[in-house]
Amino acid sequence: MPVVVVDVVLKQEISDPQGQAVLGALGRLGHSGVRSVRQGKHFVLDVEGEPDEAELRQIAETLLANPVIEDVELHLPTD
Amino acid sequence: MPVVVVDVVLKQEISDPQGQAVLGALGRLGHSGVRSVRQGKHFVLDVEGEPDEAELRQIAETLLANPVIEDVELHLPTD
Amino acid sequence: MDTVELAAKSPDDQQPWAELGLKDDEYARIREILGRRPTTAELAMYSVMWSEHCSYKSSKVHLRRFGDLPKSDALLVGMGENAGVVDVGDGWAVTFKVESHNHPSYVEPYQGAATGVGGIVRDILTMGARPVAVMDSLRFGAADAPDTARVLPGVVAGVGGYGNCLGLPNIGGELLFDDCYAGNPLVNALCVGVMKHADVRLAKAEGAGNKVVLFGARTGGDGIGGVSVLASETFDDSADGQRGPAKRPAVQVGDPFTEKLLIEACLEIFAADLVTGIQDLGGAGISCATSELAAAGSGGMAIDLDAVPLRDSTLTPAEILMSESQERMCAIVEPGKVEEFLAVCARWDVLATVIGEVTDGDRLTIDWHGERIVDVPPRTVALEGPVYERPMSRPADLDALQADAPPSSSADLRADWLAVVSSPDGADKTWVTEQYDRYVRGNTVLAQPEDAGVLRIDEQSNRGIALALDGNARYARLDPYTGTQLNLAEAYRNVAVSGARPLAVTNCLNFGSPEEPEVMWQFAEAVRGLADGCRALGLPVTGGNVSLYNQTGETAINPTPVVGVLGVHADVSRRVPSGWRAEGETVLLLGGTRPEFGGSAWAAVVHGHLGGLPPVLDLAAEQALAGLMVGLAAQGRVSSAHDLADGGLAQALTESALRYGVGARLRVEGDPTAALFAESGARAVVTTSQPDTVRTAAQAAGVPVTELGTTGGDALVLDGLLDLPLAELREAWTATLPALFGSPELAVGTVPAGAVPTS
Amino acid sequence: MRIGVITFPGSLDDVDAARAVRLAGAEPVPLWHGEHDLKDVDAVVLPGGFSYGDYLRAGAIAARSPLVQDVVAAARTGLPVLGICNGFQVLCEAGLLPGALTRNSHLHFRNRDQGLLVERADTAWTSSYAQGQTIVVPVKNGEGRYVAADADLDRLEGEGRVVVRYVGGNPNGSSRDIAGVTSADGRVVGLMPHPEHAVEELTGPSTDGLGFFVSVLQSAVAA
Ligand SMILES: Nc1ncnc2c1ncn2[C@@H]1O[C@H](COP(=O)(O)OP(=O)(O)O)[C@@H](O)[C@H]1O
Ligand SMILES: [Mg+2]
Repeated sequence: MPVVVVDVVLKQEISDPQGQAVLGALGRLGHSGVRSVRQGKHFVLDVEGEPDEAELRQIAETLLANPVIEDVELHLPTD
Repeated sequence: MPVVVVDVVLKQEISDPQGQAVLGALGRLGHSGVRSVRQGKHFVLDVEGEPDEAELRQIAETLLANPVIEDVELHLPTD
Repeated sequence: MDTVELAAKSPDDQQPWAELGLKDDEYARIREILGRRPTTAELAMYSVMWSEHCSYKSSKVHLRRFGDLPKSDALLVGMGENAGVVDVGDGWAVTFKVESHNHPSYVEPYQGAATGVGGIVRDILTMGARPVAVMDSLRFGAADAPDTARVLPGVVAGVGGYGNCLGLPNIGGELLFDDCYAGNPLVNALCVGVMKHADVRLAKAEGAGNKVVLFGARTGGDGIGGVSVLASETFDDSADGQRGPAKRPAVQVGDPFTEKLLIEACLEIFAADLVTGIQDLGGAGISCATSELAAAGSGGMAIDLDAVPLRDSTLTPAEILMSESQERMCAIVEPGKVEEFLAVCARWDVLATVIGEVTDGDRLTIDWHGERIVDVPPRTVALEGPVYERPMSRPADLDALQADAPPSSSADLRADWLAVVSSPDGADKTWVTEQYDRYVRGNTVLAQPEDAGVLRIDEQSNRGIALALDGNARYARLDPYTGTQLNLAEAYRNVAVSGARPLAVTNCLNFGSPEEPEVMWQFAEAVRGLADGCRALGLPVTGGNVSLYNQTGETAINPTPVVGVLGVHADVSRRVPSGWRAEGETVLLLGGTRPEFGGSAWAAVVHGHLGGLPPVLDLAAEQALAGLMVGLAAQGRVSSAHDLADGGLAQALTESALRYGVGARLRVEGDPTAALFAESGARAVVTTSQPDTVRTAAQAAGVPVTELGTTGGDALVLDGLLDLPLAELREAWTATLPALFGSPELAVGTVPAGAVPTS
Repeated sequence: MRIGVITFPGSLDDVDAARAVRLAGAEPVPLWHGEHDLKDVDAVVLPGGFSYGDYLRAGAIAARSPLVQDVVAAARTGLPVLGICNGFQVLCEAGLLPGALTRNSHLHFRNRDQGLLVERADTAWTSSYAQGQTIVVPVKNGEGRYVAADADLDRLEGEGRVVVRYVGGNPNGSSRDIAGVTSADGRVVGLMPHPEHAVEELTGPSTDGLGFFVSVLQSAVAA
């Protein structure tokens, strides 16, 4: 079954305390090479038949993400 | 700066209530083509210099995920 | 596929009974019961149901002491059901129980703790009650140990995440630290539920032809073997020297949202009288629910395993039987009511499926793809498991430990005071408790940091209940018999100082390996102590839980008997809080103080010392104090009351003063170290504007009274001894836990994917 | 007066909201998320809780339920609507109120008794307070941090649409200490703190929360 991945991250201008906490933890553990971290959500959708890009984009942009604060990346299966 | 992406998802055999809830909502909204949804975490790391795969994998598997229930996918920059 | 037919024909097939945790004689007994070798599915069932966790094989002979206690009029349903039920008056009944989820919380702190809460809530729901509150009693290794920073934030987030999402206020608990819990944190969760007398339900399958309905979440691969592996076996050191779970990491994942729907659906089902029996699915899943329901009834049961809705279609029948997927229940429903039952479930979006029926035989049979894979007498699975009289011996080091009396004099009272109240055990617990919703449902009258949680159960009459959980393991280490009674006494006192009349007891006994004779002795002594204490106080034990194998290698945890006491308030508006609000009130100490430092917080914090004997137990004095407190509360004679326990008077005064920022000018008599830090029982500090009335009542009750001074000002002043500005005291008391655990960095990874600790 | 209280799967404080409505002197009317039936109520409360487990995002799934569509339509013609905590999240997700609520900055669920400054005492839900009054009500959330783009925040402030602001400490890192906002017409109000938990001396830190429910009664009488 085709697998569609949707990644959702907070917009740049919205502060991301989860990402900052990860960054802080990395620093404390001595991983100083990491300069910034953003934390978002990752959805893996199994779709039936040929994925309908328009429909999936609508799902991603209106349901899986809140456009007021989040950006979305849609990854359709590449074959 | 190189960007490394880490996706953390629950192992297949572990139940994913979030994914179930999203699937239910999609069904109610008439998107019946989606057969299953798994929801995970998505981390975007900016690293300085050449990413050290071993170090990043260790970070992913010990800090960002609990390998008892979660799987990790590490995406190094491909250039 | 292994079937009954096949098993009869191939008696000599090798079976992995040892790997499943069965001993050779246990396996032999199964063969004897069945008159043949068990099928794979039967072997799975027996192995989980005969595990320590489900069968209580090491503890049963001792727990009988609780059953031998005199009958209590308050007890509507006693031990042996999912939870005991107590009559609290006006036709109201209350059910409560505490249960452990220790090992899973070490492996996956968030989900371990979350599913611990979910499990005990289902036990309460099963009795026909609406769950109305939770409590949690937690133990971790040293507060500054790195692994504690890994485990504690996840456990707290898990307790909160699940309970908050269910809409159950968290009204109290405990948080204590000790090196002995480094590889064995304890997560004990309590749930309390309320119903009318007529609504009590039992876990019993009656009436041939009645349907067996499985409802709630789908069955998946989580927690398979959890009962026999996670909950009962100790963790071995693996080859690389890393400690970790020795067997398959069978962790369950909780879905509190589904459980919330399950609760609402069940309550509608109860209200419409749609079930004749009901059982939750916890440890051992379908194996446990079907065999227990059938064993408690008079007939048999036939199950079609193909009907079980699965999340994972690759599960084998044995795995389906053992799965510990959460948020599932099993009900016995008359055929004519099935349709309505399913309709209620549908309205709440709860999946419900008929999986079998009650039969008039005396066998539990289970079919898979048209073949019989289980055919057993259910009692042999659920009730007639092995029972061991394990060898016991008094710990070899106990005499030396008891002879090693602690120091008894403080070199610097002020420094010691600050050290005790700022130690992780003594410090303000707000950082933890504010992660719990204490307001939801609008009936919380008192919650943390009060001595007892108090709930209103009837909005018209103001009838209510009080609950406290206590488990001092230092006392129990020094003397498990007396220490357990001291824990009972403390929980009893906590309930009484709130103004409630103590009514019933639950307990969770957390110990090391029962295969160690010294641990077994500690366990037996603890049970004997609790039984004797309950007899003396006239309280029934309504139920509880045993958690064994809490040990790392050879080293067991300190014996940790956590005791819960339930009390009743005729009118919760008369409840007595622990904080001082008003200036100019008289501060009285009720009860007598002896120079007792064995197992005290002061000895541990200031001297790193554990030794000597715990405080003397005086249950008559406890009863006198409790009677006095209940009377004073009912008549509105005291404006605050706080029980004295760990940390003695210093700790109690600190908490009462800082609650609302009201100080006091006080003086103590006698040896100041004993006055401030001794942990003699049967004591409480009260404030009142009617000191003469209180004094007279205390004299009548035979309770010693000492006037300590008067509330007011912004410092705690002990004449001639010390002067502690409240600001300084507050800083010392509140800074500890946030400094240890408050950094957002420690929250990273505490909440796994799929869980939401939010809203 | 009849005030509807919506129950979603996972609503928790619906019993509390109904009690508060009753104590304020109105009749609470239970409303079910899945039905297109507002039962002719005079106002609606969306209570706290974890609708649909708050999976995906707090309030996101509930905002797409049949009844919320009706609430949105009715609000556009002036029906007073109050969203408390999860209800506030639902109203933001449904587009009735601006902004969004995200994970608390300290990453923990936090329950405490919270000071609030009433900045607007002329909405349907706050008219019984005095402007500038400080009240104490419980706050309890894990995703209560109010966020919006800076320009949007400036605009909201400029239009005076901040109804209540945290005082004496910000419990969740909310932008500009915002605890609650209103629609332009003052009929729809959302806030993270829980006024329904501060309606009785016995069970709340104060009775300051009752004013929200009394206000809507008064505004209905006046209307
Ligand atoms: N320490 C104890 N004191 C009293 N009763 C106990 C104790 N431990 C277990 N029990 C009782 O034994 C029965 C079986 O316990 P358990 O298997 O934990 O129940 P469940 O599976 O419903 O949680 C219950 O009635 C429980 O209350
Ligand atoms: Mg049970």
